[in-house]
Amino acid sequence: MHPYAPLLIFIGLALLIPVAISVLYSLVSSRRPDPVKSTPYESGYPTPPIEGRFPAKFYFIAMLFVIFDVEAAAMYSWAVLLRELGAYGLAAMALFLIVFILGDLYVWKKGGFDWT
Amino acid sequence: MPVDGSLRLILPEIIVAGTGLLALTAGLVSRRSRLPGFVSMLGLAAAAYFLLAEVAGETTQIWSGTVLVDGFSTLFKAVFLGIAALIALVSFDYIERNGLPAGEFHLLVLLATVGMMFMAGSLNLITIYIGLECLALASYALTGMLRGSAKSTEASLKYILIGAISSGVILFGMSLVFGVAGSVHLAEINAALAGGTPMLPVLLAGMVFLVAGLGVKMAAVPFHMWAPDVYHGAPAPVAAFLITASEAAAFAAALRIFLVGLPAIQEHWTTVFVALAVITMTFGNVTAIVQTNMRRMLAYSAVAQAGYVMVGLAVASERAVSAMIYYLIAYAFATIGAFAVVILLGRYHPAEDIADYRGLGRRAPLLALTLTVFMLSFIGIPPTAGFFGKFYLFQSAVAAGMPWLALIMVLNSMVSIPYYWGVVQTMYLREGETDAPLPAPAGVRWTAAIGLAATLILGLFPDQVVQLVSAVQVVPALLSGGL
Amino acid sequence: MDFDPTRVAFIVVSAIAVVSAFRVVTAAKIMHAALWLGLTFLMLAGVFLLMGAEFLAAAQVLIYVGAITTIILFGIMLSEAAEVRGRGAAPLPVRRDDASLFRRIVLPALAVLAFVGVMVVVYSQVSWPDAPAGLGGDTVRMIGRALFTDFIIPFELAAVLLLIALIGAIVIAVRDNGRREQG
Amino acid sequence: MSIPLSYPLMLAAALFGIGLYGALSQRNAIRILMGIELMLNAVNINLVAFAYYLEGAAAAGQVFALFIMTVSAAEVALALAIILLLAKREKHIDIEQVNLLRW
Amino acid sequence: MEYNWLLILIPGLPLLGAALIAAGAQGRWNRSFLAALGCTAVFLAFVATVLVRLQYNAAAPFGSVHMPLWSWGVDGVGLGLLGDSISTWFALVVTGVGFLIHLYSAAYMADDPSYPRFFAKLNFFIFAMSVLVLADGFVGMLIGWANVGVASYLLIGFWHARPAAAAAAKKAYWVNTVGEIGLILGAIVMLQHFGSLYFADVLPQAWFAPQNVLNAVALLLLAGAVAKSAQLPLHVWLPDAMQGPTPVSALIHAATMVTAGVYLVVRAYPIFEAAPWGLPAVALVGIGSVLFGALAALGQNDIKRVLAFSTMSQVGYMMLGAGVGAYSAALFHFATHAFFKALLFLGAGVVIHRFGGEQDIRKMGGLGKSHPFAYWTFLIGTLALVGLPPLAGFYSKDAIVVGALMAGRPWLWALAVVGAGLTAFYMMRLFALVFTGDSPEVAAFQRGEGARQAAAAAEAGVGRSRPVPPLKMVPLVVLTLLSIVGGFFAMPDLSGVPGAAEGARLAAPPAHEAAVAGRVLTESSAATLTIALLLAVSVIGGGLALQRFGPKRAPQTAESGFVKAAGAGFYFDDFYRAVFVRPLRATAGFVGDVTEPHVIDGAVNGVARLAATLSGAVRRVQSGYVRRYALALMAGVAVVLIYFVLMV
Repeated sequence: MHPYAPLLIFIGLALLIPVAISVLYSLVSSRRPDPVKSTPYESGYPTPPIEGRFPAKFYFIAMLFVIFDVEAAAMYSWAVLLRELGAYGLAAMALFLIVFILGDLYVWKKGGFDWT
Repeated sequence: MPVDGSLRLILPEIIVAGTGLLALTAGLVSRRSRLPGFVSMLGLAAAAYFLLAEVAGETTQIWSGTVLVDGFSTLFKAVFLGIAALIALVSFDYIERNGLPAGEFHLLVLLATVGMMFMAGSLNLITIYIGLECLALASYALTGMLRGSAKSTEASLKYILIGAISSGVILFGMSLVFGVAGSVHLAEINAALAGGTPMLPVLLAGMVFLVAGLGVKMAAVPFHMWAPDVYHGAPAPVAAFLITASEAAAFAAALRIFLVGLPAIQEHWTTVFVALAVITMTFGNVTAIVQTNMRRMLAYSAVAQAGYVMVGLAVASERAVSAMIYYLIAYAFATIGAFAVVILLGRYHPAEDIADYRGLGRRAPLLALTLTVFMLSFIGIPPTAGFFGKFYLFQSAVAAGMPWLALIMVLNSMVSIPYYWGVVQTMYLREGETDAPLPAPAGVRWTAAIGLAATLILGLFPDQVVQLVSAVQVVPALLSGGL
Repeated sequence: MDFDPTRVAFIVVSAIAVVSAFRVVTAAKIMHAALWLGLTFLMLAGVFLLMGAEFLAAAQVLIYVGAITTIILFGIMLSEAAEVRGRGAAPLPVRRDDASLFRRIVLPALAVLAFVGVMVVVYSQVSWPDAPAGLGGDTVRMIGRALFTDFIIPFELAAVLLLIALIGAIVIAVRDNGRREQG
Repeated sequence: MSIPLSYPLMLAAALFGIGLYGALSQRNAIRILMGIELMLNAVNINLVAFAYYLEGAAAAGQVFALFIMTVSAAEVALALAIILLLAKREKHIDIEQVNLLRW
Repeated sequence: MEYNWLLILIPGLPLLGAALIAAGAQGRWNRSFLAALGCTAVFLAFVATVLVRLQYNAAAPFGSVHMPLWSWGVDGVGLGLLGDSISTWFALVVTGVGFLIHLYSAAYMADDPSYPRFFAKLNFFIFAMSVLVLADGFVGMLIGWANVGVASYLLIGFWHARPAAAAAAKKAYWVNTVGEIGLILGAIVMLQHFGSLYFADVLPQAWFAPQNVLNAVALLLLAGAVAKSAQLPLHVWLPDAMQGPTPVSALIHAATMVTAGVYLVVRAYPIFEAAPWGLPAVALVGIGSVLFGALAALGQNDIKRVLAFSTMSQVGYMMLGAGVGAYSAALFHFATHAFFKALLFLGAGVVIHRFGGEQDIRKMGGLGKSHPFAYWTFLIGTLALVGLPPLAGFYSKDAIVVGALMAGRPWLWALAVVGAGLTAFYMMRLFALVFTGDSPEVAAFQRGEGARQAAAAAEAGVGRSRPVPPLKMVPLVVLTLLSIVGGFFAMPDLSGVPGAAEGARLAAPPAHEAAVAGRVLTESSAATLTIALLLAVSVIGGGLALQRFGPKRAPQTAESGFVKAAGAGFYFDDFYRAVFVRPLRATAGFVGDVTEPHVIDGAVNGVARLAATLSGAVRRVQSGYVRRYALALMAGVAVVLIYFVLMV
C-alpha cells in the first residue's frame, strides 16, 4: 500500500462528488444565452466601465507572485541541502537571486509596486 | 562540483548576459536612446574577443555535459555574436524613430543570444531546451514591442501561441526519447540506442515530435505558418534577427540532437528531412512569387532558404554540415543587409510594398546597388556568397548520391529568380513618383556596407571560410572516440 | 486482478484528472474552465505523489495550482474588464461563431483522436516494465543535488529565463508615457 | 502492487490530446493557453513516469519536469501580458478576429 | 604570353561602358555622347580581340592565351579567360558585328526616349557574350550564358509598354531557363565525374569516360544549346523575340547569341564525339531545324518573322555541320551567317522605317525603284544567304553539306541540299515581295482607292525616297562587303583547342576526316557534286520564287494572284504548282500552326501561369487564423506519425 494512497483516495472522493454533480448539471441543464442573461449582474445596475491602470497593477502582482513561487520552489530544494552544498551552493543561489532581484528592481523602477 | 576553471569556458555567455543588464540600466538612467546600443555592441565585441582568444580550440565537456565547448559550438557562437552586433547596429535609428525602449530591446536581444549560445553549446536536452525557451520568450517579447501597432501585437500573439504549442511538441518528443534511452545526455542516448532498442516505435514517435517541434523553429513547411506573419508584423530589426539567428540556432540544435543523439535511426529521420526540405523550398518559392509586400516576400523567401539549408540536414554528411554552416553565414549577411534597406524604406513608406521601391535606383543609388547584390545572392548568382553556398550544398547532395535533390534545388532557384529579380527591376526600371534622395542614417549605411562586403568576399574568396567550416565536426572527437 | 489500492488510487485520480481536463476545454464559462484547470493540476500533483515524486507534487501545487491558475484567473478578469470597458454599458452581444462547426470542432477532434489513437498504437507495440525501478531515499535531496551539481547551468539559465519573462511582460503590458510610439 | 508504466503514459497521451483539442478548437486566447498548459502537464507526467520506472534516470527526469514547470510559468506570464495588450487595444481576445496578417 | 591581360579588356570594356552609360543616364548626360561611349567601348574591345587573335596565331600551334581570374575554394571550379582558335574566332565576330550594330542603333534608335538605357544594355550584352565565349571552363560559360539570357530578356522587353514585347521577353526567359537547367545539371555531372569544370581538364579526359556518363552530359548540354539556339523543339521564343528593336534582332537573335549553342557544341566536341548518342543527336536537331525553319519561313508574312525562321534554319546548318564533325565548317558558317543575316536585319530595319512601321510583306513592294541602296544591300544579303558563289554563304554552307557527305551520312546530305533549295525559295519570295512589283501606293491606286491610301501613307510620313542616314549606311556597306568577301577568309582550324590533341588520336575517323575535308573541299569529287547540286536547287528555288512573286505578280493577295498567274498559263506554273506549291503550302501551313501559340507556346507560357495559380491557391492556406496554423502543424505531425506507424 502506497503511503499516500489513503490521502489520495480521500481527496479523490471529496472531489468526485462535486465533479459528478457539475458534470451531471452541465449534461442535463439546457442553456439559451441571450443578451440580458449574459450581462454581468451588479444588483440591477449596468456594469460601470472600469477605468484607470490598476488592473494592470493587479496583473503585475500576480506575475511577480508566479515568479516568486518558482524561486521558492528552487530555494526549497537548495535549503534542504544547504550544509551539503556549502559555499558553492551559496554562490550558485546568490547568482540566481541576483538576476532575480535585478528583475524586481526593474519592476520597481517601472512603478510596478506603487499603488497610487 | 566546485566552481573550477570551467567557468572560463562560458565566460562569453556570462559577458553577454552581463552586457544585457548593463544595457538595461543604461537605458533606464540615460535619456539618450543610443547608449544601450553602444553598450551592447561593446559587450558583444568583448565576448567575441574572449570566445576567439580563450575558448576557441578547446574541446571539452563541463558540468557533466550540460555544456560542451568544441569547434562547432564556438563557430556558431561567433556567428550569433556577429548577428547580434549587426542587429544592434542596424536598429539604432529604428529604435529612436519608433520610440522603442532601447534598454529593454537590447537586453532581450542579448539574452536571446545567450540562449542560442547554449543551444549550440550543449549535449544535454535540458540545457538545449532551456536555451531554446530563452530565445523563444525573448523573441515573443521583441515581436510585440511595437505596442502601438496592431500588426506587431497580432504577430507576437500568434508567435507565442504557436511557439508554446511547438515547445509542448518538442517536450513530448524529448520525454519519449528520454523514456527510451533513459538519459537526457545526447551521447548517452546514442550509446543506449547503439545496439538497437526494443522500443523502436516509441523512439520513432519521439523523433517525429522532435522533428516537428524543431521544424516550427526552422519554419519548415507545414510547421512554418507562423513565420510569414511574424516576420511581417515584428519590428524590422527583430524580423531580421529571427530570420537569421533564430533559424541558425534551430539548425544547430537539430544537428546536435539528430547527429549526436539519434544516428541509430538516421535512415528514418533522413526520410522526413528530405520530404520536408523539398516541400519547404518549393512552397516558399511558389508562394513568394505572388507577394506584393517586401517584408512578406522576404519572409517566404526565408522559408524557401530554410528548405535549402534543410537539404544539408537531410544529407547529413560532413561536407553537408559545413555547407549548411557556410550557407547560414552567407544568408545571414545578405538578409540583414537587405533588411537595412527595408528599414530605411519603411521610414518613408510604412506600407513596405515592393511598389515603394520604384525609382530607388535614382533616389539611393548605392543602397539600390547593394540591395541588388543581396537579391543576386539570394538567387545564387555568382560571384555572390549565395552562389557558392548553394553550389556547396549541391555538391554535398550529389556526393551523397541524391542528385535528384540537387536537381530540385536547381529548379527552385530558377523559380525564385522572378521575384527576387522583380525587386531589382522595380528599383531601376520603374519610375517612382518622386526622385527625392533618401538620406540613410549611419547605422543603416554601415550595416548595408558590411553585408555587401561580406557577401562579395564570401562569394569571391570562400577558401578561408570553407577551411573554417569544413574543420567543424558535429560529433565532437572526445565522444566519437569513447562511448 | 487482486485489489491494489495504489493502482485504484491512480485510476481514480487520473480519471478525475481526465474528466476535469475535458471540462476545461468544454466548459461554457471561461471562469469555470480555469477552475477545472486548477482541479486538473491538483489531480496531477496526486499522480506525481503516486509515482514517488513528492517534491514535484509540492512544486506542482505551488506553481501550477497556486500561481499559474491564479494568474490565468487574473488574466481572465482583466481581459473581460477590457471587453466590458470596450462595450461601455451596452449589453453583451451573444458571440456567434462564424467559423463552421466542421472546421472548429470536427477537424480538431479528428486530429486529436488520430493523435491519441496513434500514440496508443505506438505504446501498445512495446512491452513496458511493470515494476518501478524503485528510486531510493528522499527525492527532495536527490533533486537538489542534481540541480546544484549536474544541472547548475540550466538552473542559472532558468533565472535568466524568468528575467526575460518579467521584463518582456512589463515591456509589453505597461504603457510607458515617456516615449512617443508609432506603428 | 504497483502501477504499470503504460497507465501514466496513457494518461499523458489523453491529457496531451485534450489539451491539444483545447488549443485547436478554442477562440478565446486564454483558453488556448489553458490547453497548452494541459499539454505541458502531460509531458511532465511522461517524464515523472519514466523517471520512476527507469534505472538511474530519476534525477534527470524529475529535474526536467521541474524546469518545464518553471518555463511554463514564465510562458504563461508573458502570453497573458500579450493577451492583455490585445484586450486593451482591440477590446476583445478573440483570435478569430485577429487576422490582419495573412497571405 | 605578355599580352594575356588583353583578354580582360574584351569583356571588361563593354562592362565598363555599360556601367558608365547607366550612371550617365542617371546623371542625364548628353545622349549622343553616351551613344558614342557605348560604340567606343565595343570598338576597343574589338581591337583587343584582334590583337589577341594575332597573338594566338603567332603562338605555337598548340598554345593558347590563358588568363585565370579567380577560383573558388573547391578545386576544378573557377573562372578564367581563354583565347584559342574557337573562342577568339567567336569573339572577333561578336565584337566586330556588335560594333557595327552599335553604330546602326545610334541612328535607328535616335528618337527613342530611353536611348542611353538601350546602349547600356547592348554593351552589357557584348560583355556577357564575350564572357560566354572566352571562358576557360563551364563555370565561366554558365555565367556568361545566364547573363546573355538576362540581356536578351531586357532587350526583347525593351519596349515593355507593349504587352506583346513583355510576353515575348517572358517566354524567352522561361525557354532559356529550361536550357540552363540542362546545362547546370550537365556541369554537376561533369564535376562529379571529372572532378573539374575547366575545359583543359574535362575535354581531354572525355574519350576515357564511361559511355552512359558521356551520353548524359552530351544530351544535357545539347538541351542547353537547343534552347539558346532556338532549335527544334525549343525554338518557339525566337519568332516572338522579334518584338525587340530591329538592331537587337540583328545582333542577338541573328548574329551572336543564338549561335551560342553552336559554340557550346564545338567547344565541347570531344564529349559529343566520345558519347555514342552525341553527334547523331546534334545532327538530328540540326537537320530538323533546317527543314522546319525553312518551311515555316515560307508560311510567314511578317518580314522579321521570315528572317527569324531563316535564322533558325541557318543555325540548324551550323548544328548539322557540328553534328557531322565538320566543326571548322560550322564555325565558318557562323561567321558568314553573322555577316549576311545582320545585313538582312539591318536592311529590314530600313525597309520597316520606309513603310512607316509596316512589317507585312504582302503590303510592300516596289522598293527597288525608290531605294536603290536598300535594294542592292538587301539583294546581296539575300544571295549570300541563298549561297550563290562567290558570296560568303556559298563557301560555308557548301563546306557543311560536303562535310555531311564525307561523314558518310548521305541522307543528311540529301536533306541539307533540299533545305538549300527551300532557303533560296523563301528568301527570293521575301526579296521579290518587298522590292519588286509596285509600291503599295501604286497598287492601291490601281485598285482605285488611291486617295485614301495615299493620304494614309502621307500621314504615316512615308517619304517616297528618304535618304538613308550615314550612320545607318556605314554598317550596311561594311556588312555588304563582308558578305561578299567573307568567303575568302581561311576557315578556322581547331589546333590548340583543349582536347584537340586527343581528338586527333582517338576521334572516330569519319568525323575527323570531315573536319579535314572541310578545309580542302574543292579537291574532292564529292565536293564538286555537291556544289553542282546546291547551285541547281538554289537557282531553281530562287527562280520559281521570282516567277511566282516577282514583278509580274498579280496586285491582289497571294491566293488569287496565284490563280490568275495560273490562268495566264506560264508553262511550268502547273509543274511547280503540282511539285512545289501545294505540298509546300500545306506543310508551311501546318508548320505555321504548330509555331503559332497553340502547342508549344502553350506549354511554355503554361509554366509561368501555373506558378501564379499555384501560389494563389497556396496563399489561401495562409488564412491568418492562428488556429488553422496550429491545426496544420498538428496535421503535419499526425501525417508523419501515421506514416511511420504504417511503414515501420
